[in-house]
Amino acid sequence: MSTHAVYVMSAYLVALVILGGLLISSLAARQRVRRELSARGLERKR
Amino acid sequence: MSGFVALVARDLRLVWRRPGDVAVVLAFFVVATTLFPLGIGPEANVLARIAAGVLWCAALFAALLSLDRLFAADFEDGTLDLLLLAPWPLELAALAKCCAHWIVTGLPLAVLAPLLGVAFGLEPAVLLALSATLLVGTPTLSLIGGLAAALTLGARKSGALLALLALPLCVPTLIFGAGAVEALATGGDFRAHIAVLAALALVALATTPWAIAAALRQAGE
Amino acid sequence: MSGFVALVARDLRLVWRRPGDVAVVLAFFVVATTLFPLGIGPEANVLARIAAGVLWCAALFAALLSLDRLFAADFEDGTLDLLLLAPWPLELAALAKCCAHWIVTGLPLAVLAPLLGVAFGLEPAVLLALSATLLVGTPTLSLIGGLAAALTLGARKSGALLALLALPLCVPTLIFGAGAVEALATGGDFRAHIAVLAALALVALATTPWAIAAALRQAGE
Amino acid sequence: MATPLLEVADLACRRGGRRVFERLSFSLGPGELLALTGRNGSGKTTLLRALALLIRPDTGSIHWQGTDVAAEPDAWRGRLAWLGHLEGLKADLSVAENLLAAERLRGAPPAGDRLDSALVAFDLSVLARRAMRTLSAGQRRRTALARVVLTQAPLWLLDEPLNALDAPAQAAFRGALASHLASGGLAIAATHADLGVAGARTLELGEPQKASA
Amino acid sequence: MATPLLEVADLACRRGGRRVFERLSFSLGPGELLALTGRNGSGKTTLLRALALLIRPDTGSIHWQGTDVAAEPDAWRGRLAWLGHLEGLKADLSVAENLLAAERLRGAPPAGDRLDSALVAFDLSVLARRAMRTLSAGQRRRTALARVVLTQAPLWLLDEPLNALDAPAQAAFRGALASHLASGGLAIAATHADLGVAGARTLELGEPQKASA
Amino acid sequence: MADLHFLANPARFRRFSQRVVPSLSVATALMLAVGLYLALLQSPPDYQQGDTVRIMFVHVPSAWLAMAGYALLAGLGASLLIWRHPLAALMARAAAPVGAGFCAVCLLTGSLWGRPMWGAYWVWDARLTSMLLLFFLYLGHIALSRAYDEPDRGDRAAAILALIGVINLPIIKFSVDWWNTLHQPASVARLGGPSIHPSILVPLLWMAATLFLLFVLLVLLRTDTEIDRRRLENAEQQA
Ligand code: HEM
Ligand SMILES: Nc1ncnc2c1ncn2[C@@H]1O[C@H](COP(=O)(O)OP(=O)(O)OP(=O)(O)O)[C@@H](O)[C@H]1O
Ligand SMILES: Nc1ncnc2c1ncn2[C@@H]1O[C@H](COP(=O)(O)OP(=O)(O)OP(=O)(O)O)[C@@H](O)[C@H]1O
Ligand SMILES: [Mg+2]
Ligand SMILES: [Mg+2]
Repeated sequence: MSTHAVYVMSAYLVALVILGGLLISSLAARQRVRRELSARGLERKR
Repeated sequence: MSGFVALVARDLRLVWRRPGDVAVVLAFFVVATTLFPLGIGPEANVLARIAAGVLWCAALFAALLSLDRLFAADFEDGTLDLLLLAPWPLELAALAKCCAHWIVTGLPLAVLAPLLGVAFGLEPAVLLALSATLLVGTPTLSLIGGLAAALTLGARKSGALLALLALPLCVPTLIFGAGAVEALATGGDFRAHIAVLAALALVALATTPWAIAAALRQAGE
Repeated sequence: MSGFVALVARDLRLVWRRPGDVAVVLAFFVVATTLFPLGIGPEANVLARIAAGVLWCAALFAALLSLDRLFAADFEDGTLDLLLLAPWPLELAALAKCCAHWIVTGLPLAVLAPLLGVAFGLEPAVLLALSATLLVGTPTLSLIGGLAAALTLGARKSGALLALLALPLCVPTLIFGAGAVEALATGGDFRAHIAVLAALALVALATTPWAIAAALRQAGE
Repeated sequence: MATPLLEVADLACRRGGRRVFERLSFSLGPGELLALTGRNGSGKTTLLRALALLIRPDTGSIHWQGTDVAAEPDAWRGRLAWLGHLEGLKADLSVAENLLAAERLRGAPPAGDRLDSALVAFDLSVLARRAMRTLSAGQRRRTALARVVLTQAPLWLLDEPLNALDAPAQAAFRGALASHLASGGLAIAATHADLGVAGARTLELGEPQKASA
Repeated sequence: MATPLLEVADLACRRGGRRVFERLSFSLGPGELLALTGRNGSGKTTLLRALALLIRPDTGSIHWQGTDVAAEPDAWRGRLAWLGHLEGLKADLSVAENLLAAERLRGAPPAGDRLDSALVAFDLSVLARRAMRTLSAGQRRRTALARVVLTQAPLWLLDEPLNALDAPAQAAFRGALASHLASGGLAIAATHADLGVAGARTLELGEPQKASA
Repeated sequence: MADLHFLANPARFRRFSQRVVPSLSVATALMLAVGLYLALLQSPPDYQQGDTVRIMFVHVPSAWLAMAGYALLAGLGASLLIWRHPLAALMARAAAPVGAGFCAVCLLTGSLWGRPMWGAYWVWDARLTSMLLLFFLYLGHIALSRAYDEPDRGDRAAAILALIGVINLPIIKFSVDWWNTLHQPASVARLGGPSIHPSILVPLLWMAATLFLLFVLLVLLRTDTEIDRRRLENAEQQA
């Protein structure tokens, strides 16, 4: 890629960080809540 | 209807009991406006250029600052329960509170703004226009701000949260308010701007009382 | 001393319980800053010219908005009585409250301001300078604002009154803060401005805790 | 027992996700007083707020003269007098102004000499023009009680009405309550003390399982 | 009577320009309880606030073990436990956090297992982790009483401590007060009800002219 | 009893989401791989904008999704306030940060595009400004829904805000447009016109579909978590 590759790459990087961050934090939160639920003996219904 | 009048009257009487409160909002407006020349520097052409925008922004802040207690005082001392229990529509009560708020802030702000405009070097015609836009625009601010105040009832740190909720919704009013003054100064279409301001006020009038009432009901739970 | 740490810790814990509160103040700062271009118009040269002043004014408002509950919450639920009855100097308690306030507002504001400066088209060096002035200047705002918050305890509509009391006292900080940025941009003496800012902070540190303590005692009567 | 005016059937409420009471039923006729008792946190305040439609019950119904009160909430509100933990009095207004403003907010015409007699009943005449913020805890509570009397509403909902009252004020309250009941009024009062009204019925709220009456 | 620890001489206070009481003198020794009674507005709250140096009396003096308390206000404050009409509890913190924070604010080390026993004493153990704002009136009051017990201060100043408490909580309070007194503590409590402590002295506040004890 | 009532809709939702999420994740990942190839390698540079045109393939879909997200919030708000649909509150709570995230992506990629195209990261242009205000509306919604101790109250307050906000969105957009045309800086370049070349249109639509799937996936995942979290809170309160 030519002249403005920096901007293109950083744009894609920013999108990756934000959307990937959303995905990872969503998964992490889900894991955490599930673990706490089962720690309380409340297995997920269905 | 008699309840509406009674509520407006009670709020005005409460303000009358402490005339300082209104004075404080107005004084804040004056001080805030004068801060900008201090922060920005004294160049006359820059100041005249930004005057309408700064005055409108300061009016917006002043209106919001005085809004945070609009329902909070009634909420904390239990009067809100009495309003919820009054045998007439809560929407009217919401409107009455906003109405009283406008009388004690919007109206005086509109009167005061031209005096400050002089300090920024505005023309007499522009000063009048400034006053007119504030007169038409501030009811919208009171209504939207009232909604934000009702939504944040019982939430902590409501001062800043209220501003965060209200400011984006007030942007159109700000744009057309400051824009109208600008239009007059630069030969644009002043009338059209004022018409849009009035239309915004009508939209707010038609929607916010219901939303405020809904917010108050759930605050009472 | 342990009481001082305990009080700072308790206040930080109260904030930690609601991390949103800090976010809201910062969001207000961002929203308020963007209002000015909307009111004033989008011309890049005008905006760059007034950027430092606007950002400093917005930081001032954000700090003040978040101050109105600094002592009010403690006052209304009776915790202030407990602080007054604590067997260590009230001056330290006052300092602790202001300290906690600065950690959760002044510090983040200084970090955030350069990002907003970009939207006004400021140069990188100027952005850094802006951050530096805020870092040195905001403690003064927290202290003076704390004094105003203490003085307005028990008064109604304290939001606007607080702003009115605090704003004039904050003017020197504002002038030298915005002035320092300006100086850097126009080749003036940046160092001297920062030195004055630091001196102002020291004066505030040396005087306000006593005044705040006196005001709090007064409010307890 | 008189023909019931108020009928509450199968009421259940939750606060913050916790069930406070359920399957609560009772009815109340003219001239009757229901005293709500029970441990702290048993749901007395919650029940009163549910009756006033200030919180939405989970299940159950409230009928007044046979019609569901939720159908005509404004009419129902017009029949209520409310005294909460918080008094709903403005610190900046005087006692008399507070009472007048409360009356007007209910949409009633200014109270005239009824105001005077309410002030006399609670020994507030000398305080009538004092600002609320300068009153002691009991003086505030007496003002709130005077407001309840002024409403002339058929149903009083009172949350710990005796709080902070001295002995003469408690007697004044008992007198006002007795004459309200004698004239066919109804009252529901949460209390930890004895209300001292002969023939009062009592509803003891307990653990959710136990609550019923 | 035991040797007096607290001596109040010739105290006079005014509120809003009105004289509330004057020429008030009393003394209190270890293990003694002084119940403040009197009509609403007779000055009980005012007296308590004056004793805590929260308001400045017109005339008169307060001595503790023979030294004027105004001379060393911090030391005096360290000897007080305060319970006002307002509880001084943070709605956002839990019961346990509120109690710990209050302890730390007094400069005391964290209470450790004393905290647990205070929670047990007022039946708050199950509520310990609940946020204050979700508690009922009586549950809040019990938390405030637990804070008083935790201070281990020699002098308790209590404004209507029985307000909003149910019968078991009242008993718990009486027990805590009795053991405080038994260990040589002092207490002054404004109240309209009987505190139910044998051998309590009573100071009845009345019209300004009458006040003395 | 009440637990069953509460779980009635969430349980059905959960059965649905459990069936959909695995295949959805796979589909999203595959489409993303293809989309990135199309966007970054296969498509030719634009004759005018050079390689920077590639920013468009994330920028424009995020803008669409950010706007659609707020409409979704308003719809969920209405169904919470009118029908008291218990799932609506949880889904709104889940969707708001996702919408705000896409809004942030649009703003930031736009800024990074603006620097080479306009010479500035930010100009006070109508489209930019109204997008910024949309971001603020999202922030207000998120802050409000979390500002209460009782999550139910936050949900309902935020629902009211979303409804008023969606009325205001067109007003904001329209006013900002008008405002800007008064002082439009001439330098603002704009691709557009009726005919976008297929070599650009195909990757654009492909990425739009991909990001749409990602949006749905995120909302489903987070709603699932919110259901569990609410159950956890209930359990804690009951204890
Ligand atoms: C922070 C800066 C920017 C923001 C917030 C922004 C926002 C938006 C929004 C909201 C849309 C969707 C409009 C619609 O489909 O209705 C959009 C589309 C678009 N933007 Fe941006 N934009 C920014 C910067 C840029 C820059 C610098 C360029 C290129 C020079 C650009 C080019 C485009 C193009 C080509 C479209 C699609 C046009 C169309 O399909 O109508 N944007 N942008
Ligand atoms: N806002 C709230 N959020 C969550 N739970 C609450 C809330 N208010 C009350 N509760 C809980 O609901 C239960 C009933 O409270 P309520 O105030 O009705 O009790 P009460 O019978 O009036 O008690 P008291 O005698 O102490 O006034 C209590 O366990 C309380 O902790
Ligand atoms: N802030 C104030 N300003 C002016 N007067 C006040 C103020 N607070 C109390 N008073 C008056 O001082 C007198 C004593 O009030 P205080 O609160 O001490 O009474 P109290 O004995 O505690 O009564 P209660 O039993 O009702 O609590 C009352 O007549 C009251 O009206
Ligand atoms: Mg109660
Ligand atoms: Mg008292």
